[in-house]
Amino acid sequence: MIPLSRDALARMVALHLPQEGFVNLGIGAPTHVADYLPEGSGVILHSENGVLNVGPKPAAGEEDWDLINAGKMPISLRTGGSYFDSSLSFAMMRGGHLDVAVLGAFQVSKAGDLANWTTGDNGSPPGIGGAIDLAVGAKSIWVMMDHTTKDGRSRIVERCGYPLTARGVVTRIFTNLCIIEVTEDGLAVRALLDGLAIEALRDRTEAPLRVMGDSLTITQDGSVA
Amino acid sequence: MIPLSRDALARMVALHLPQEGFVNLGIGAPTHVADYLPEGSGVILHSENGVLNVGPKPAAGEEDWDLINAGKMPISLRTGGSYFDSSLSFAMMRGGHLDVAVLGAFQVSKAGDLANWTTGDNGSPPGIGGAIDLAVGAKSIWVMMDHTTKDGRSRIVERCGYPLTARGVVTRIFTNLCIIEVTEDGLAVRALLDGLAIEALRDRTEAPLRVMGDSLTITQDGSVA
Amino acid sequence: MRNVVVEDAAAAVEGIKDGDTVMMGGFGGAGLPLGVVKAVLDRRVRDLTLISNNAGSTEDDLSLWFEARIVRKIVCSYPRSAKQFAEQYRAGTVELELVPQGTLVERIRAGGAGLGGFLSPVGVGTVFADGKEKIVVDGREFILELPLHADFAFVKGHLADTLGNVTYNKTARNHCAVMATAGRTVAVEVDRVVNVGDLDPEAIVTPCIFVDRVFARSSR
Amino acid sequence: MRNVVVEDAAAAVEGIKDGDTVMMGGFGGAGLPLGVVKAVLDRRVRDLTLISNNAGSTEDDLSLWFEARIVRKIVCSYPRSAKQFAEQYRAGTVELELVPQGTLVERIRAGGAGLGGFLSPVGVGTVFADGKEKIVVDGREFILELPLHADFAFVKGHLADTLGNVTYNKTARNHCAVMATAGRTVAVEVDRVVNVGDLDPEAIVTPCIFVDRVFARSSR
Repeated sequence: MIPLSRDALARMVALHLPQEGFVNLGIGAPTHVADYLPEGSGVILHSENGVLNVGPKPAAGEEDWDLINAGKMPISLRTGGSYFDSSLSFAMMRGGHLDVAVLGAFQVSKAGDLANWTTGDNGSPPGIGGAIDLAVGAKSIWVMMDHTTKDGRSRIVERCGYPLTARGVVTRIFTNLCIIEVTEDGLAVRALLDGLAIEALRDRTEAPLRVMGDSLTITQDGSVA
Repeated sequence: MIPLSRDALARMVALHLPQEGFVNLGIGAPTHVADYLPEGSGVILHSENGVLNVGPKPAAGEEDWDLINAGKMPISLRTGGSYFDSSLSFAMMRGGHLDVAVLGAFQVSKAGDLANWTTGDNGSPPGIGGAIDLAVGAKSIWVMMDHTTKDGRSRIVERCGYPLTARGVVTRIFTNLCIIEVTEDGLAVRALLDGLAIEALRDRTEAPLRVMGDSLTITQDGSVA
Repeated sequence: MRNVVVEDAAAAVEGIKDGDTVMMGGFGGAGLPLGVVKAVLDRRVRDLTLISNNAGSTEDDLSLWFEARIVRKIVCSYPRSAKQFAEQYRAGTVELELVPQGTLVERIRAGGAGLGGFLSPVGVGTVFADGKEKIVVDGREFILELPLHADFAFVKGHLADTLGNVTYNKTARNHCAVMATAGRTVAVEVDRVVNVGDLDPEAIVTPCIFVDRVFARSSR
Repeated sequence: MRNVVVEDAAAAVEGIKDGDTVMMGGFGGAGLPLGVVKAVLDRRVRDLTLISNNAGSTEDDLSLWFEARIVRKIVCSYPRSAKQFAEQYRAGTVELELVPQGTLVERIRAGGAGLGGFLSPVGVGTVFADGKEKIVVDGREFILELPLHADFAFVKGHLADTLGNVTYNKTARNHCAVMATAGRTVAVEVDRVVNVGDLDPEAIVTPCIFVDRVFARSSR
C-alpha cells in the first residue's frame, strides 16, 4: 500500500467539491486542489485577501504582484471575478457565505476540533492569519493532510495537543489514506485507500473509527468509487 | 426689530462654515444653507444616504430619482463627488469624520442637550432617521432654528422637555435672533440681531445667557460684523 | 457555469411564506425593488416582519403592503410621511421597532458579517437605550446592539451579470449593499442583466457570493 | 478647492513622533506604501506601535523597521517569514499582539466607524479568547473585541485625485480601505495623482473625507 501522493490527494478533494460552490483553499497544500477541478465544475474560488473567482497561476514573467492569493503567490482573475477590501472578504468568511473551506491541519480531534496554526513549540513567532475566521465561518470545513506525522504519529486524535484554532468545526477529513466524516457519533470512514485494511488504518489512528455501511475505495490517482 | 428671515438665517450659517470643511446639512430647513455658500468656500457637502460633494438641485425636468439627498429631494453631484453605501456613510458620521453637522431642533438645553426628533405628542409614528448618528458623531453640532416656538415659548431651555436626541452635543446655536456658543460655563451670546437689546433676548430665552466680550452684530441679511 | 438569473419578480420571491422576515432595500424610492413589492403582494403572504429604512409614502411603494395588511412588524428608522402605515400604527395593528438609521445599517451588516453584535455610542442617554444592555469601555458608555438577519433580502441594483455580481446606481446603493449580505435568500431587481465579464472587477459592489437570484425590472 | 497633494513621502509622514501608533496597509507587498516605509525610517522616530497584517519578510519592506529597531509593539495577524522581526521577537525586544486577521480588520473598521467594539465568534474556546470579556447572546458565546485607532494610517492606493478620492489596484485594496478610515492623519501613496473628475464616482473606494495627504510614488 502506497499512500496517496500530494497530487492525488489534491485531486480527491477537488472531485468532492460541490458543483458551482464557493470555496476557499486556505494557504499551502490545499491551494493545489485548484489544479484538479474538473472541467465545468463551476466552482468559484475565494481568497481572503480580497478576491473572488481566483484563476490559475500566471505564466512566468506575467506575474502581477498586486494580484496575489492569501499565500502571497501570484494568481490570475477569471472572467466574472471581483476585488474587494478585507472587511468584506472576512464578512464572507465569518458570515457563513462560503460553502467549503479546505484547510491544512496539524491535528483534528474526534469531535472535529481543529489545530492548524501553531505547534506551540520553540521561539518562532506564531501566525494565525485568516485560518481561524475560515474555520469558524465557512459552512463546511474540510481538512486535507497526511494521515500521520513524519515520525508516524496519528494526526487524528482523541483530543488536540496543539493549541486549537476552533472547536468542533471540521466536518470532513481527507488524508493520504482515507476520507473520514466527522459525525455526532464520532469519526466514520467513508472511503479507504485500495489495499489498506481498516485495521491497518486503525493502527495509524489515535481516535476511534467506525466504517460507514456504504464505504468506498480510493484508487491511487485519488478517484473514489 | 424684525427677526431674520429663513433665507438670512441660512446665509448666516453658510458664512460661518469652515473653509473646505466636510459638512452635513441634515434635512429640511438646514439644507437651504447650501444655497448661500460663498463662492470658493470649498465646503464639501455630505448626505447620509450615501453621497459626498452634493451639488445644487437640478433644473425642473432634469431630476434623477436615483440621485437624492437625505430629505429625498433630487440633487446633483459636483465634480469630484462619490457614491457609497449607507454603512460607509454612517461610518463617516459616527466615526467623527464630518467637521460640522447643521441640524434643526425643537429644543436645545443650556448643557447642549439636543431634542430634534419628536415632540412625543399624538399618535403619529415617530421617525429618527440619521439625526441621532450625526448628533453623536460630527465634530461640531450646530443647531439652526427659530428662537421661539410659534406661540412664543423659548426653544433654548434649562432642560429639554421633549425626548432627547443626544446629551451635551450642541456646540453652537444659530437662531433668527442671535448666535449662541455652548460653553462649559453655559450659554454665551456671540452675536445679536441689530436693534435687539440683550434684555429683550433674555426675555425670549428660558436658559440663562451671558454675553461674550467681543460680541458681534447681525444685520438683516444675515451678515455678522 | 453559475447562472442566477430568474425570469421575473414572481420567480424572485419564490418560497416566501407567512411569518418570514424580509429586508427591503431603498431610501425613499431609490433602491426600492418595486417589482418585488408587487410580487410579494401577489403571493398573499401574511405576518411579515419588514426591515426597511422607510415605511412607504402615499405612492406605489411599500405603502401597498400596509394597505394589504401583510406586515405584522416593521424595523425601521424613518416611517414618516407614510399614510397607510400611520393609519395602522394608530390602530395598533402593526408593531414598530424604531432604530436610528446608522444602527439599523450596522445591525444588518453585523448579521451578514457573522458578528454577535456591536457597541454603539448612538442613543446613550435616550429612549433608544431603553431595555438594552450597557457596556462601559474605557470609561465611555455604549449600547449593545444585536444583529439582524432575514429570510429574504430584496434590493434594487443597476446592473448584474449572470453570475450574480451587482452594481448600483448613484444614491440607490444606500442600504441595498449591506442587505445583500444579510438575507438567507438574496434577490436583486436590476435595470439590466449583462454578460459575465461586462462588469469592471474593481467596481462590483456586491460580489456574486451574496446573490441567489437576479431579474431584470420589467419595462412595463 | 481642497487639495491634499503633498510633494513626497517625507511630507506625507510629517508630524510623526516617538511613541505614535501607525497603521500600515498591505498584505505582503500588495498595498504596502513602500515610500512611507523609508520616509518613516528617515525621521528616526522610535517606540512605534505598528498595526499591520504582516511584519515584513526578508526584503525591502517593514523588515527595515525591525532592523532599525523603531517598533516597540506590533499588532498583527501573520508575522511569519519575517526574519528581522523574528530575531527581535526571540530576543524579547519587541512585543507581539497576535490577532486573527478578520478580527484585526474589524477592529480597525470599528475604530474608523466610531463603534466601541463588537462581538466576535472567532477565537471562542482558544487562546485568542484569553483575557477578553465574554458575552453570551441567544445562548452563543462571543468575545468582546475593542476598536483600534492610530495616529497615522499609511496605505497604498492606485489613483487619487487632488481632493483625496482614492481607488486601489486589484488585491492591493486589502486592509488599506479600512485603515484609511481609522487614522487621525491618513496619507495615501499612489501610482498616479489625477485631476478632480477623472475618477468614476461609482468606483471611488475611499472618499476624500477620510484622506489628509496624497503623494505619487516616486518612479526611482
